[in-house]
Amino acid sequence: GQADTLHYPKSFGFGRTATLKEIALLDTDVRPDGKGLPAGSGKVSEGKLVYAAKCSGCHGATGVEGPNDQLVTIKNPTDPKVKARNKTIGNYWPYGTTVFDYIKRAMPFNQPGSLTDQEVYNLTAFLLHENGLIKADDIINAKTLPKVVMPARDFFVPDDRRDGPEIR
Amino acid sequence: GQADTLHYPKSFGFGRTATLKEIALLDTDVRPDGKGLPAGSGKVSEGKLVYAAKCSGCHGATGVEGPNDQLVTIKNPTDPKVKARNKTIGNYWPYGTTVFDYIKRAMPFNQPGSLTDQEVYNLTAFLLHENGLIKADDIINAKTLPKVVMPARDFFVPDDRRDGPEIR
Amino acid sequence: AQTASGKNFQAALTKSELHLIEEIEDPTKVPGVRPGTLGTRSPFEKPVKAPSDISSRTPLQDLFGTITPSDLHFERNHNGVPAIDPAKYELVIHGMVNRPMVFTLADLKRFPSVSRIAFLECSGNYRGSVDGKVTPQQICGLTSQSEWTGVKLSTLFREVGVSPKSTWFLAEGGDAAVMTRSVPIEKGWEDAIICYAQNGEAIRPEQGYPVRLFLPGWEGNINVKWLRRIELSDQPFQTRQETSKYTEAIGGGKIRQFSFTIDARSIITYPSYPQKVEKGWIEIRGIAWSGRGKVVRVEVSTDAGKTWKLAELQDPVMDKAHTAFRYLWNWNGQPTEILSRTVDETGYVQPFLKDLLAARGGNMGYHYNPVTAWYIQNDGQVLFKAT
Amino acid sequence: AQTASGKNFQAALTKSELHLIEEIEDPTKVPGVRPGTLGTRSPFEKPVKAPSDISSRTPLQDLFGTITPSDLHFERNHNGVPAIDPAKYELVIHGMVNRPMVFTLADLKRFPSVSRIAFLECSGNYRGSVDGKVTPQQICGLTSQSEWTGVKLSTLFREVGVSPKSTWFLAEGGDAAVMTRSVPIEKGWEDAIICYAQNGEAIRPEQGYPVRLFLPGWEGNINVKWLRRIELSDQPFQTRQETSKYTEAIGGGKIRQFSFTIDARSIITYPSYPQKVEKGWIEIRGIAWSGRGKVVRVEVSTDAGKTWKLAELQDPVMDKAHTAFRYLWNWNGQPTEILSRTVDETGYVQPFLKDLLAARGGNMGYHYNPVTAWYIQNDGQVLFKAT
Ligand code: HEC
Ligand code: HEC
Ligand SMILES: [Ca+2]
Ligand SMILES: [Ca+2]
Ligand SMILES: [Ca+2]
Ligand SMILES: [Ca+2]
Ligand SMILES: [Ca+2]
Ligand SMILES: [Ca+2]
Ligand SMILES: [Co+2]
Ligand SMILES: [Co+2]
Repeated sequence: GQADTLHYPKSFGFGRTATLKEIALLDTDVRPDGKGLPAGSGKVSEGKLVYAAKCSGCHGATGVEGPNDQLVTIKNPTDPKVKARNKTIGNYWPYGTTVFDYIKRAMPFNQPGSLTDQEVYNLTAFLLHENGLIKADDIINAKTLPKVVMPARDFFVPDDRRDGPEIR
Repeated sequence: GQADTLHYPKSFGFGRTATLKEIALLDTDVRPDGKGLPAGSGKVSEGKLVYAAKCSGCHGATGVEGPNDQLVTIKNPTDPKVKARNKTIGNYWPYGTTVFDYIKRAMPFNQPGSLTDQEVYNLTAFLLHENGLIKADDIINAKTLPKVVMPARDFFVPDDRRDGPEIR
Repeated sequence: AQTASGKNFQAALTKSELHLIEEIEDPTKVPGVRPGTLGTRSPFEKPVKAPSDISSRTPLQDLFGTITPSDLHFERNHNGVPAIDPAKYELVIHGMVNRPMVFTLADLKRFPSVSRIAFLECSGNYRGSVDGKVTPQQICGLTSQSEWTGVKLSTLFREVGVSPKSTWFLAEGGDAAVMTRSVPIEKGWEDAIICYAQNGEAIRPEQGYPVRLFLPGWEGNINVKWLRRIELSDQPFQTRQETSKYTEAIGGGKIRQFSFTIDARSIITYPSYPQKVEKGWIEIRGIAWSGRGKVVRVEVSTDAGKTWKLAELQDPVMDKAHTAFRYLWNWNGQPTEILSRTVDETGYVQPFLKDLLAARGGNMGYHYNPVTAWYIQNDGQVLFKAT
Repeated sequence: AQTASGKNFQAALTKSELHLIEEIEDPTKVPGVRPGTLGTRSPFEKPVKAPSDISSRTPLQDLFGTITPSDLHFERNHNGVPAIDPAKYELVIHGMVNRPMVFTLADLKRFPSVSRIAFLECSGNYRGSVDGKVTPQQICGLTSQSEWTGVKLSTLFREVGVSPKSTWFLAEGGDAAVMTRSVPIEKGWEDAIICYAQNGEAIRPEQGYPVRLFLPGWEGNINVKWLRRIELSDQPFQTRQETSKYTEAIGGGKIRQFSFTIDARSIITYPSYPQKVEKGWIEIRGIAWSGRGKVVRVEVSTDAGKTWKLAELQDPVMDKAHTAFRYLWNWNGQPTEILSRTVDETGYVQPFLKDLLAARGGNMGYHYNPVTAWYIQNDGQVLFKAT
């Protein structure tokens, strides 16, 4: 714990100050309050084109078919298999900012880190719209993205397990 | 310790009884009292021949030159290098039985386990004689070998180190 | 057709050949392999992890004691194992700090160090089976144990001057998934380690070479591998891994989030499927662990849960560590079920599957640590059974 | 000669090539290696043992914590490492017993088991140097540590019914040296282990696969590897290994025999030759151990032995085990010597070389465990110095 380190010198003097530039190169994360979102904005219609070109091969023509993760919620599915894996942006993701953050860092899976901010904004707009969370002509940018209402937000509760015998 | 095993059953029943034959195949060791020595006997003159054929290549023509372990003691060596490694059967080995036991199990180094008991007896006689421990026409067998007087015997003391601060 | 004498000759040849082979094979009669620069594994021993596209499981049933050989440590990654040049490696710490800093691998190794033997388990580590044909590796092979060495994160926190107002930090990996998780700042001050060594040597690539975050007792995913960046913040980042994944439905429409602690657990690794046992004395063996602290007790039942006996724990029992347990049993040859359950130092008792399901509104998901049973048929065949 | 435009073109090409290499090398932009059946060592890490014809030494200066990776465990053999088929393996126990018996490897694994983390050290494990250019590996790399698992020999003693009159037993290996050592019966009853596992997996060939004798705290040679036979006796056998070798002259014409216990020892592994250090904070690190029991204290001197300070010991301190120690030191850049010495639970204090020499009539030999000093030059170069 912290106490173990209190006899340490104020500084060991190992390491160097990070420059703003090198931090900026790595610091692509986006918080729920929108901190970290870059300049620019995205449109559903343009995202549709990028999606078809770079994403549909793995996530399906409409974001449902796969073979990889389903991205778009099916309303009232009847197929029990679809029902089981129907946890997507539309009904399970609590924050819209996560869509931008994750696509930018990790997608497309075979070329991670290859998208421009513009493409990521467009894709975010497209996927939010396909999930019924924004309108077809809504614009997604640093101001609007944190405000998108995500239906799943209310379901999330912090860990309620405790020490001791209770099973939760 | 033993106490930990006292709650164990008298027998677990794993393993099987060893046959006398399979024990005999492995049980080649020779104790200082001669227990383990086989039938037969050895002569210095015959050992000399076996030694020249099978041992001298590694231990030298007279058991001194090497390249491997020196087997025969040099009396009053002057060369400090020879002096340092001059620990051999004649001046460092406390029991003659060890010569038989070790040669039989481990030599020749490149063909261990290849010697007959006859050869080992002969070699033992030869090496004891070269080290000045028996006479040229002494016979080495299960009766005589344990009785060969080994000058080093008296030097050996059991471990005298003890728990605690004393350095020994 | 062969003549009688030809046949004899052949038989003789075969016999002498056999003899030759036997001679060659007698290891006391041929000088062995000379000392080398690296030890080897016997060609007769071929323990392997069980890989899928996204993970690979430790063969728990093949292991003894508690240390996992590093090349058998389970793997879980989100876009493969990156190749990282240690000379180019840097860890950036920034955000709510007095002085954002960059540390090379050499820098990290110069700070005061700490070592501890501890388990690491993926929180998605339970798989059942209807026909009972699953090994411990398949049931819960996403747990392993190493001696981890590194610098305490608290030491680096002091070096960069973490703001007292910071409440969370982001840990980011340098892999192709650029893995990110938010960690409460208290864990960083308490016992988080920035690890660069595993079982005496450099961390293996699959475990995060050259540097990973290690959070004792917490779910595998948050122990970010290939760590390249830590950002101090006053709120969690709500990354994909802590929202879409590594959260679990617990009934009533609720989804549990930031469920870090690994609940107490155990598994009997011997006897287990696909082994067959014989009537008589059997040492039931397994491992027990808890992310909450020490294992204080492992109970074993050999009568399908009717009665429970104390298993022996192997000393020293370490905090948040796989602990070996043993229970000596004389099997009478009648079909039965054997089970184990762990009690940890907080009094938490490893639950049955049905109790877990009930507590979580019927949902399966992460953090499933049920007691598992082995059904022993009267022919000695051991089969998994859910509880 | 090259034209100006040619030069530009080439520079441009080189730049774009460099860029390409950089892109390929950015591990966040290329999917990594998928999960596999066996983990790997980073190609950037190449720890190796230092082999001679008869032994190979653990690179202590490259290791962290206390576990030795199995492929870096030291080796010492007397005619190579034998190749043994575990299906053909048998251990025969006979002599002064009620019932001579044969155990297969499978038999041995069925008995109650025990695991312990402990060091193993060759008693011929000290090498000095006049010019100071020796690493910890060269000075004392014939010590390593593993988690050992097996059946207690006392359990097998009970199974065969060892005679109460038996006082010694012979342990014999199945290698080309057919290694033999005599062991006092008390050690067999007390804590001897017939080991079949090391660090979670089958013992490595170099350490005795498939079965070795393990006598905690006792000199390496007597921990007979590739164990094939145990014969109970009422006297020692006086084998070559316990007469011609593994005995030591101690002055007054005396030769000490049956000196089993490993005396307490320590070595500073960082900083050490050939490293160079910088002025400022240095965490002095090392390992300490004793064949007599637990390490209770490690003292470190940074002023050539004038004053000694307590080092921090890494928990849990285990019986007869390598124990990691650390001491935080602020080096002022002036030449000095740093030293460590271990005190064990019996009060034994690791001696200086000169004291050892004095106690043994000026003879070197087995069981040399002196304090070693590292001389630090003003340019930071670290060199060995005998004490
Ligand atoms: C080559 C296959 C592939 C391509 C192309 C691809 N993805 Fe993915 N995607 C995946 C895989 C595999 C995962 C799951 C990764 C994991 O679980 O670690 C995933 C996960 C996701 C997720 C998270 C899903 C969830 O529920 O957690 C999102 C969002 C996503 N992809 C969006 C995209 C977008 C947008 C594109 C195009 C720019 C894209 N993907 C292109 C394979 C692909
Ligand atoms: C190919 C080389 C080689 C041959 C041939 C050989 N030896 Fe050796 N011998 C060695 C080596 C190497 C050692 C040391 C082994 C060790 O220390 O483990 C040794 C050790 C010995 C020792 C023990 C010396 C001591 O001081 O401990 C004796 C005795 C011995 N040999 C006798 C013989 C005899 C008799 C023969 C012939 C039948 C023989 N050797 C043939 C290489 C050889
Ligand atoms: Ca940089
Ligand atoms: Ca940020
Ligand atoms: Ca997934
Ligand atoms: Ca047999
Ligand atoms: Ca015998
Ligand atoms: Ca030798
Ligand atoms: Co969780
Ligand atoms: Co000794």
